[in-house]
Amino acid sequence: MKTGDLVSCTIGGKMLEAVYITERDERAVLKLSSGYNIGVPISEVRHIRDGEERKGFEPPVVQDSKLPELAIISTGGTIASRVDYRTGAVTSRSTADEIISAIPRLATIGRFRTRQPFSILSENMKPSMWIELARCIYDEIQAGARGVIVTHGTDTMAYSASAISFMLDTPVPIIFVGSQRSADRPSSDNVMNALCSAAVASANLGEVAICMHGTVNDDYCAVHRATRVRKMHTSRRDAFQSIGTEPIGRITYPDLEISLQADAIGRGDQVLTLRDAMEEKCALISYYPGMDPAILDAYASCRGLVIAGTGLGHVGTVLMERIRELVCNGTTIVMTTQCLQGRVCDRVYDTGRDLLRAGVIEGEDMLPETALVKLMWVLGQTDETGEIRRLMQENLKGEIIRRSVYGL
Amino acid sequence: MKTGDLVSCTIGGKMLEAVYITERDERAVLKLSSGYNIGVPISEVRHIRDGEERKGFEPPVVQDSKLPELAIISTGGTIASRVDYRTGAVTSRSTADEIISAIPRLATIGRFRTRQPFSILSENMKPSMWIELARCIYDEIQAGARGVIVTHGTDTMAYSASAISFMLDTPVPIIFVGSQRSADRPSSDNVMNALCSAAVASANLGEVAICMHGTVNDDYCAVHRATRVRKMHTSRRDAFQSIGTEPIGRITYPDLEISLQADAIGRGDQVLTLRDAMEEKCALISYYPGMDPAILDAYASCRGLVIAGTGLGHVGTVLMERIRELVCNGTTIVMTTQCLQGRVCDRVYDTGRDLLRAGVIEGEDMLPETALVKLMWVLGQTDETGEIRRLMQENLKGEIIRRSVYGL
Amino acid sequence: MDYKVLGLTAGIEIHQQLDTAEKLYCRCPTILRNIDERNGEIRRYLRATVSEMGGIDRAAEEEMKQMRFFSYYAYDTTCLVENDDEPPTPMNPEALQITLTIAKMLLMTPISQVHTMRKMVIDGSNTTGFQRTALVAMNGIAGGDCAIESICLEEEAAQRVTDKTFSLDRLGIPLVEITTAPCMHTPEEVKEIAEYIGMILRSTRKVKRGLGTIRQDVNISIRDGARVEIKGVQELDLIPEVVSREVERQVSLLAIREELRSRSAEVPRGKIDVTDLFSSTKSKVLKKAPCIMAATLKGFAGIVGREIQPGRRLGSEMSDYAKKCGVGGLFHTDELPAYGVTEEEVAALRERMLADDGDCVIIVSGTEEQASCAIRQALKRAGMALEGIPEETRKMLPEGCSAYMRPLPGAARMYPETDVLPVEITEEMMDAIKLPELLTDVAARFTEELGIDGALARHIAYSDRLPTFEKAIAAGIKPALAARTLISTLRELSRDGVDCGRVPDEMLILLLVRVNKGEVAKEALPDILRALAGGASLEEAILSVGPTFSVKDLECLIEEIVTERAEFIRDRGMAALGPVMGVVMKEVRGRIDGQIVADILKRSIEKVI
Amino acid sequence: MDYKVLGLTAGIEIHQQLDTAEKLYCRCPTILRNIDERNGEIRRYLRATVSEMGGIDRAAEEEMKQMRFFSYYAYDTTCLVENDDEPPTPMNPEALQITLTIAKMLLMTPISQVHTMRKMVIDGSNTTGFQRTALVAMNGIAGGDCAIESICLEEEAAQRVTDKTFSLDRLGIPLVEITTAPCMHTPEEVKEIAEYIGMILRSTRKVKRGLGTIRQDVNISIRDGARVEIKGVQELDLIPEVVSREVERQVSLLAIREELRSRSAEVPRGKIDVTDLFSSTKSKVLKKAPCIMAATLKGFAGIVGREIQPGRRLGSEMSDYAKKCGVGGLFHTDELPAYGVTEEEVAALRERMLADDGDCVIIVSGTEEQASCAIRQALKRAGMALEGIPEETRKMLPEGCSAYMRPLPGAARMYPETDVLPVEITEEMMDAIKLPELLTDVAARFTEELGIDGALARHIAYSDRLPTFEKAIAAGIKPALAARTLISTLRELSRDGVDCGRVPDEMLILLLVRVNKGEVAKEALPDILRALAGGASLEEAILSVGPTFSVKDLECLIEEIVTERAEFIRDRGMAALGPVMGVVMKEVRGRIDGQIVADILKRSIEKVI
Repeated sequence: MKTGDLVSCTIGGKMLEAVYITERDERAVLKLSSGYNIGVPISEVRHIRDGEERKGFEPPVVQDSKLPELAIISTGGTIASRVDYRTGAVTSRSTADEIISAIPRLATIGRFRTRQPFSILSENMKPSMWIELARCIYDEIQAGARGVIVTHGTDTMAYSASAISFMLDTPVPIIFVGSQRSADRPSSDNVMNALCSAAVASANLGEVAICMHGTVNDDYCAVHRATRVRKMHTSRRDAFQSIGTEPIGRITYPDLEISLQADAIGRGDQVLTLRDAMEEKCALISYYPGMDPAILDAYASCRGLVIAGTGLGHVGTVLMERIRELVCNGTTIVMTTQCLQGRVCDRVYDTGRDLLRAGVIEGEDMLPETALVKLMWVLGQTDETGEIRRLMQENLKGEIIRRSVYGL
Repeated sequence: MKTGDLVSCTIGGKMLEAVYITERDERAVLKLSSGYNIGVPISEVRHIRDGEERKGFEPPVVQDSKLPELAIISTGGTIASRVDYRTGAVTSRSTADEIISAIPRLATIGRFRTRQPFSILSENMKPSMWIELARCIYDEIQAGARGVIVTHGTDTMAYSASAISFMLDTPVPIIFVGSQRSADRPSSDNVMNALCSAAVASANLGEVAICMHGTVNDDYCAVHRATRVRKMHTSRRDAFQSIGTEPIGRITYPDLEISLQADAIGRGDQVLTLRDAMEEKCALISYYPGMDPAILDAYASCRGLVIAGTGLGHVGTVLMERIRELVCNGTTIVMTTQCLQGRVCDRVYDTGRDLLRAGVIEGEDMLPETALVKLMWVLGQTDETGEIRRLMQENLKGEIIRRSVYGL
Repeated sequence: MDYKVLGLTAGIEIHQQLDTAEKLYCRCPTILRNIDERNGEIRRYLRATVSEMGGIDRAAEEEMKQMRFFSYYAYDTTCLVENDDEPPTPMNPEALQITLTIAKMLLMTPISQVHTMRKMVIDGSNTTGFQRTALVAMNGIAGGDCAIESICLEEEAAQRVTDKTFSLDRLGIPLVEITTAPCMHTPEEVKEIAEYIGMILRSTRKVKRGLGTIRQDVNISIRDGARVEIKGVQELDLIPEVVSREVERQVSLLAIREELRSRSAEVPRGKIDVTDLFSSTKSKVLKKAPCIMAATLKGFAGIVGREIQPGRRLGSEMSDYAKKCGVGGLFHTDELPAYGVTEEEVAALRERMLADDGDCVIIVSGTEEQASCAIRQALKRAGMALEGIPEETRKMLPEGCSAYMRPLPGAARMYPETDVLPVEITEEMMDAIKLPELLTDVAARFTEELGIDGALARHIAYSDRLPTFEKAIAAGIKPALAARTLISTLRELSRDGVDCGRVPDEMLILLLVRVNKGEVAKEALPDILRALAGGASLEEAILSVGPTFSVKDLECLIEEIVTERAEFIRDRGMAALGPVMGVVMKEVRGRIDGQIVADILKRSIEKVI
Repeated sequence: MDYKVLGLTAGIEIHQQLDTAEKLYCRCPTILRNIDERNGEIRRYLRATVSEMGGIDRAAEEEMKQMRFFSYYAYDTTCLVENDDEPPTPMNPEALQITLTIAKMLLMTPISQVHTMRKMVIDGSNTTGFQRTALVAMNGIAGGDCAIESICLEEEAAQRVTDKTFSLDRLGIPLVEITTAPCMHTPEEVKEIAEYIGMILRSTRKVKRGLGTIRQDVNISIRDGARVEIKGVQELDLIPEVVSREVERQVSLLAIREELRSRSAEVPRGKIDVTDLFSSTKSKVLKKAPCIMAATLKGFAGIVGREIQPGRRLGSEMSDYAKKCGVGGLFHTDELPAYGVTEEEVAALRERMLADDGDCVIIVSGTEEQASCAIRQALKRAGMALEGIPEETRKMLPEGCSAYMRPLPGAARMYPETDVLPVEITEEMMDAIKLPELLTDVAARFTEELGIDGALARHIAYSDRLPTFEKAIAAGIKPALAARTLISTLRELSRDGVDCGRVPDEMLILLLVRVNKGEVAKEALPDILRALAGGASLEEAILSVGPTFSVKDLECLIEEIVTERAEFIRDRGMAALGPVMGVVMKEVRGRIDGQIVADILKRSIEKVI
C-alpha cells in the first residue's frame, strides 16, 4: 500500500473506507472521510484501489518588472508551505512562483528569483555550507539583485548571518528570515516576517541582518544586526533579540513602514567583496565550576578556541596551565562571557590578569557565538599572531561595540 | 625594603621622601605625601627608616540580644573591606565585629555570628566546596541561626546557590549576596545588598535565594530563587536576573521593606535536611555549527552531561551516533537550550525525536547551569536510570516551571 | 405536524467540557476567569492557508470577508501554549482516560492509535488558527437503539469577548464531542437521546457543570429539505422546540419555492445606487448612510415579508446574509412604508427601480463597499429561495428560532498535529477502566437504601451536590436532612442571590453533623449558610444566629417557664404542651433543635402534672 | 597694600580640559550636552568608607552632614563607565601624550611608571565616589623662575545640575592639573604665571577652549594668616582682584581677632529657642519658620557686622557656615532692626538672650533640626574668629570676593585604581615628543612673515580660530582679510548673538577664497556669515545677499551710469569719482568688491574726461 490508496478496515463491527497515509509504530495510519487520522493494526487493513495522482493547482503568477529585483535564497527554513489535506503532508515551497502564490503581497514589493543551494534543518548547518551560501549570495548580488532574502531555520540563523556578515562586504541588504511557527498554520509568523524582510531587502541598507517579529504581537518586525543578535527564546515569535544594542531598524505591519537607525550601514556604502575562507577547527566552550581541566586536551587540535568564561571573563585557576599550553602550541584563545551582556575585562582581577599574561585575547563585548564565527573567519584570513589579535579586538562588522551604552 | 618603610628618591633633581609600598614590573612603587603612587627604578630608592606598625582602630561593637540570630558565612566575596590609605591595601573583613563596624545598620537587623569555611575567588569554586558550604550552613541552622547569609563572589554565585538549594531542605532563609563594585569604594553596592540580604534573612522565607540590586539605581534589591537566576551582565549592579519567572521578592532601600511573592516558600515549611552527595563527573557543553563530534569522546568518562542545544533542544545529526553511544555506556544526557529562555521540546522536529529515541532527557525549561548542578546532585543520590530520569524531569526546587507564563 | 410524513431525520453532537486538573495540551488549570483579571493582551492576524486544490475552505472563505485581526486576553492561569508561542504538551492522560470511560459506557470501540489532528478554524477562536482534535473511539450505541458514530477529544476554543477579542482562559479545556447517527425522527426523541447521553457523561463524575459547559448541536432535515445544523443549544428543554421550528421553516421555504417558481420570479444581477432618493428622509438609519443600494426582485412581492418561523420572514434570511458585510440589515417593500420611510419615498423608489406591483424592492445602507457587498449577499440568498433550502450552519435564537451563521463546512480541513505524538490505546487500558455507576442507578439506590422519594433521589443524583450528599451520608447525616439542605435550601438561597458555591463540602458536612447532634437548629440553616457564603467561618456563622443553647441551658429555661406556669399546666395537662412550647420557642428559636425542646418540655410537663 | 610687608605668598593650580577624541578611562566622546538631551537617569547613594584610622576624611565628613542621595543624567554619549557600572578602559594614550608634551614644555621630569589612583570625593560629582588621577611628571619650571611641582592627569568630574543632580557628559573628560610652588608674592605675579601656563597649554593645540574648560585655584596666605584655597577662578583678569581681596580679608580678620581678644569676647555653647518672640513678626523669613534659634556672642557687638571684604562681613562668614545646614542664612543684631524685624522685637530678643550693649545676638530659622545645626555651625565660626583665620577652601564670588566652601582637605585619601594598569613612560617616548611652537612664537612669526600688527597677531595666535587662520593663509587668502574676518567679524557677529561656531573651517575658507577673487564683496561677509550660521549652504548664503555681480555686468552698469552723467563728469573731472561711485555702490553694494568698482569706474571716467 502506498500513500493515497483507498483502503478499508473494520471498527466496532462496521466497515469503513479510508485513505492510506503511512505506517507508524506498526500501525497503518488512515485518513477517514471526516478528515481524522487513525492508527489501526496493519493486518486489519484491506486494499481497495490505488490512489489517483492529484495535481496541485497553482494560479499563474505575474511579476511586476518595474519593481526591484530581489533574490530569495532558501536553505531549508520554510517561508511558505502547503498542506495536502488528503494526506496531511506539509510540503515546503521554494520557487518564486510558489512563494508568491502563497504570499501574494510579496509581488507588490519586488521581482523575485529564487535559489536553493541546499535544504537542511538549521541545526545541521556547518561552516562549509556558510561558504557555499556566501558564494551563492555573492553571485546573486553580482547578477544584479537589489536585495537578498535568505530563508533559514531559526536554530542557527544567528550563527549563519554572522558568518555571512564577516565573509561579505555587501552594497545591498542581506536579510535572514525564518519563522518560529510553521508556515502551514494560519497563525504562522511566516507571512509577516517574509513581507517585512522583503521590505527591508529593498530599503536603504547595506549590511547583513535578521528580520523577525519584534514582539509576540503581529505589530512590527525588528531588524537585528547579524553580529549582535541571539535567539533568546526556544519558541516565542520574538525570540531574536539584539544584545547590548538596539535593533538597527523596524518595519511596522501591515503597512510595512520602515525605520532604520542612524548607524545602520546604507545601501552602496560598501563595495561587494567576498572573503570566504573559514577555519573550521574552532570551538566554543563554557566554563563551569568543577570543569575537568583534562577536557581542554580534546581541544588541542583546535586552531581557535572561544571560552565563555564567568563574569568579566574568568575561568578557574586549575585551567590556567592547560590554557598556557594551548596558547604556546598556537591555539588562539578568545575570552567572552557567559553573562552574554556586558564587556569582558580581564584587568580587574588576578585570574583575569593571569589569563592576559597567558596570551588570552579579551573578546570585548562580543557574543560568544559571534566570537566563534569571527575566529573561524579571522583564522581563515591570516596566520599571523599579531594580526589575529588585532582583527579579533577590532570592530569589523558591528560585533564589538566600543562603548557600553546605558539602557540596553 | 618592606611595605611602610620610609624611603627617598630623586626626581628632576629634587629629593623627596616617600613610603615604600611594593615592587611591580621592576619598579619600586612609592606613595608620596600627596597620596599619589609612583613607580620609580628600584636602584634610585634609598632606605631611610623602617615603617612603624600601625594598628587599625576598631570601635567596639555591641549586638542587640533581642534581635534574631543570623549567621554570615563568607566564602571570599567581600561584603566589607577596609582601605589602608597609607599603603593603598584593601583588606576584606569577615568577622562579625568588622562587618558591623563597616555597616553599622546591620546591628539593627540581627545578631550576627560569622564563619569562613574558605576564602576564594568565586571562579575557583568547585563541587567539593559546595558540600563543605552546605554542611557549614546546616550546622549553623542546627545551632539556631534564624537565617543564613552567604557572601560569595558573583561569578559563580548562581551555581553555588543552586547547589545548596538541591542539597538542603531549609526551614530558614539562606541568602547569597555579593557585590558587583568592590566594597572599598563609596559607590559600592555592598552596603545596600548586605542590608537587604540581612532583612530577607530574617523574613518569612524558607528557601535558598540570591539577593542583589534589582536595578542600576539604589532603590531596591531583588530576591531571586536560586535555581532560576543567572548572572546576565558582566559588570552592572543589576546583573542577576530571574529567568522565566518573577523574582520571589524585593526589598526597597533604604527603608528595607520586604515584599515576597505568594509562591515563595515560607519559613518553617520545610524540615532541615542535608543530602550532600554530589557526582563531580558531570559536564556542560554548548552545541554550535561545525562542532567536531570527536569532542564528545572527551566526555566519555562523565556520568552526566548537560547539552545546551539550539532552539527547542537540538544538535547536529553528526553528533547523534556519539550521543547514542554515551547513553548506552551509562552517561545521563540532559538537553537544555542555549536560548536560556523557553522550554525544550524534542517532540516537534525529527532531530529532537531522534534525541529522545537515543535516550536523551528533555530538561524542560531548566537553565543549562542549573541542570548541570542538578544532574551532579541527582547522580549523587541514585544510580537507577528510571529514578534519575524522574528526578531530572520533576520540579524539586523551583528549577522547572511547568507552565511558561506570558510576560516573563 | 406529522414528522413521519415530513420525513424528519435528526442527529446531535454533544460537546461536553471535562473537569480535569490541567488543560488538554498544556499544564494550565481548567478554570474560567473574569476578563478584568487579565494580565496581558496579544494581537494577531490569522489567514487561511491555501489548500492543495488552490482553493480555500468554504467556511474559511466566509470568515475572510471581514478583517482577521484578533486580540486575545491572557491570564496568570494561561501560558505560552494558549498564546501559540510554545509547542503543546503531550495529550493530557487524565482527559484521555475520561474519554475512554465514556466510550466504554457507550459500547464504543477505541482507535488503537489515536492521532491528534489540526482542524482549521480561522474565526479567531483559536490562536493557532486550528483546533486540536483526536478521534478516540467509534461506533457505539446510546439508549438501546441510537447509533453513536464517534467520540472525539478536542480542545475548547477561546471565548469571544467582543467581535474580534477573545479570552484565553477557556482555550484548551478538554472537550469531548459525541456524534450520533441521524437516527432520531421526532423532536421528543432528540431530547431523550440528548438527555441520556448527558446522564452518561455526568455519571463519570468528571465533567464540568454549569452554564456553557455542555452544548448541543442539532442536525435536522426533512424530505426534499436540506441538512441544517443548529449550533449552541444549551438547554435540553428547548431541543424539541428548535427541531419543530426548523421543520416549520423548511416546510415554509419549500412552499415559497413552489410559489416563486409558479410566478416565474427572477433575481437580478445588478444593483442601483438610490442614495439621492433619501436625501431628506426621516428614517434615521437611511439618513446617516453614506450610500444606499437597491435591487428589484421580480415576482417576489409579498413573499419576502412572509413568515417562515414565528417572527422570522424570508426577508430575515436575506438580512442575515447581508449582515455579513457589516450592515445593520435590509429594508424591503413588503414592509414599507415604515421605520420613517414614507409612502412617497417608496413610490419614488419603485419608480426608479422599475418595480411593478408583483415585485419587491430591497434596499441596504452603509458605506459604498458595505452596501454593494450586502446587496450581493441578499441577492445570493434570494436566488437560493428559487432553488429550495440552503445547507447551512445556523445559530439558535433565544426562543428556538434560528439565524444564518455560515455555510455548512465542507469536509473538515484537517492535517496531523505533528507537535503531539500519537497515543496507543491498548486492550489492557480498556479492560482496566471501571465503569462508573450510572446516575439513574444512583437514584434508584438512594430510594432503595435511604428511603428517599424517587423524584428527590433523581434530583440529588443529577445535582452538582451529589458528592457532598454522598459524603454527608457517609458521615452519618440523616438522608432527609442532607437532601433537604443540599437540594432545597441551597436552591432557595441561590434564588435569593446567595451563592454557596464556594462553601467547601467539608464545612457543609461539619455543619450538618452539628445539626444532626441537635447542637444547631435545622431552622437556623438558611441564616448560617448565608453567613458561610459571605465568607464567615463555621463558628462565626453559627454564632451569628445567636449564642448556641446547650441542652442544660434549655432544661433550666424550661424548668423556669414550667414553674411559672405550673398552675396553667396542671389545669390543662398535656394539652398545655402546645402553648408552653410556643413560649419556649420564642426564646430559643434557631438556637436549638425544636424536637429536643419538645422532648424536654414534654418530660418537664409530665413531672408537673 | 605692601604685599612684601604683609608676607603674601601664593601658588596656583591650573585645571585644563584636554581636547581628546575619547574620555580618559572610557571611549565616550568628550562633548558636553544639553540636559534636555539626556536619555536616562540613575540614582545612587554615596557613603564615606571608614579609613584605616577608624575615622573619615574631614572634607568627606562635611559632605556627610547632608543626605548623600544623588541623581545622574545619562546621554547617548555616555556609557556604563560613567555610570560606575563597567570597569574603566586603559588610560587614554592620546591624553597621556598631551600631558607628557606639556610636561616637556615645562621642563618637568616624567614618572617612570605612572599609577592611576582613586582620590575619594563624595560630594556626588563622581559616580564612583572617587576621582581617578595619576601623577605624570614632577619638578619643572614655568616662565623662568616659578617652580612647577607636579602635573597630574585626571578625569573631569560630573557637572552639577541642581543640588543633588549631576550631568554625566563632562565626567571623565581628561584634565591636566598643574600645581605651582607657592612662589608668587604679588597679585599681578599670580596673573602672569597663570597667563604663561595657559599659553603653554594652548600651544599644544590639544586643549579644550571656551567657558569652563580651564579653571584656576589660587592658594593664598599672608604672614600670621592661614592658607586659603580659592577655587574656580575662570577669568585671568580677576586673579589680581581675588588675591588682593583675600589679603584684605585676612588683614581684617587678624584685626578682628585682636579686638575681640581685647574685649575678652566669648562664644557660648548653648542656644535658645526664641520662636515665640516672632509669632506676629512682619519678617517674611521668620514668619514662616517653624523654629527660630538664637545665641548671644559676648563682646561681639559691632564686629559681626564689620566689613572684611567689599560687601562681606564677619556675619557673612558665619552665615556661610550656617548655610551648610540647609538654612538661608542668619540675622544678627549688628544689622537689626531691618528686613521686617522691628525695634521692639530686637529689644525683646536682647532681653530674652540677656544680651547687653556689647553683645551681638544671632538668630537662625528653619526646621528645629536645621536651626540647631545652623546655630552650632555659626558659633563654630564665631569661635574661630577668636583664634584667627581658618584654613579653608573657598569659592570665588562674582566680583572677586569669596565664600566658605569646606575645610581644606587633609592629606588626600588616595589608594590605587586596581582596574587600570600602570603605564611605563620611557625615555624614548619623551624623546619622540616634538615640542609645539609656542603661541608667542606663532604671533611673532605672523608679524614677521605676514606683516600683521603685533597686537592682532597675538590676538590671532591666542584665538580659537587660529587653525582656521592658518588654513586660510595656506589657501592663499590675504592675511589682513583672513585676520579681519576670523577675528573681528566673527567676534562682532557673536556679540549680536550669531554663533558661527558650527560653520566648518572648510566653508569659511572657501568663502574667503571667493572674496579674495573678488567674486564676493568683503562688505557682504557679515550677512553671508549670518546666513551660514543659520544653516544655509555656501551658495545659498552668497545668493541671499543678492545675485552676484560679474565684472562684465559691472562694466555695463558703470558705462550706463557714466554715460547718463557724462556732462557732470566732464564738468568735474576726476572729482566726479566720489559722487558717481556713490551712485554705483547703491546698486551693487555687497555684491561685488568696492575696490573693483572703484577701479573700473575710474577707468570709465578717465575715458569720458
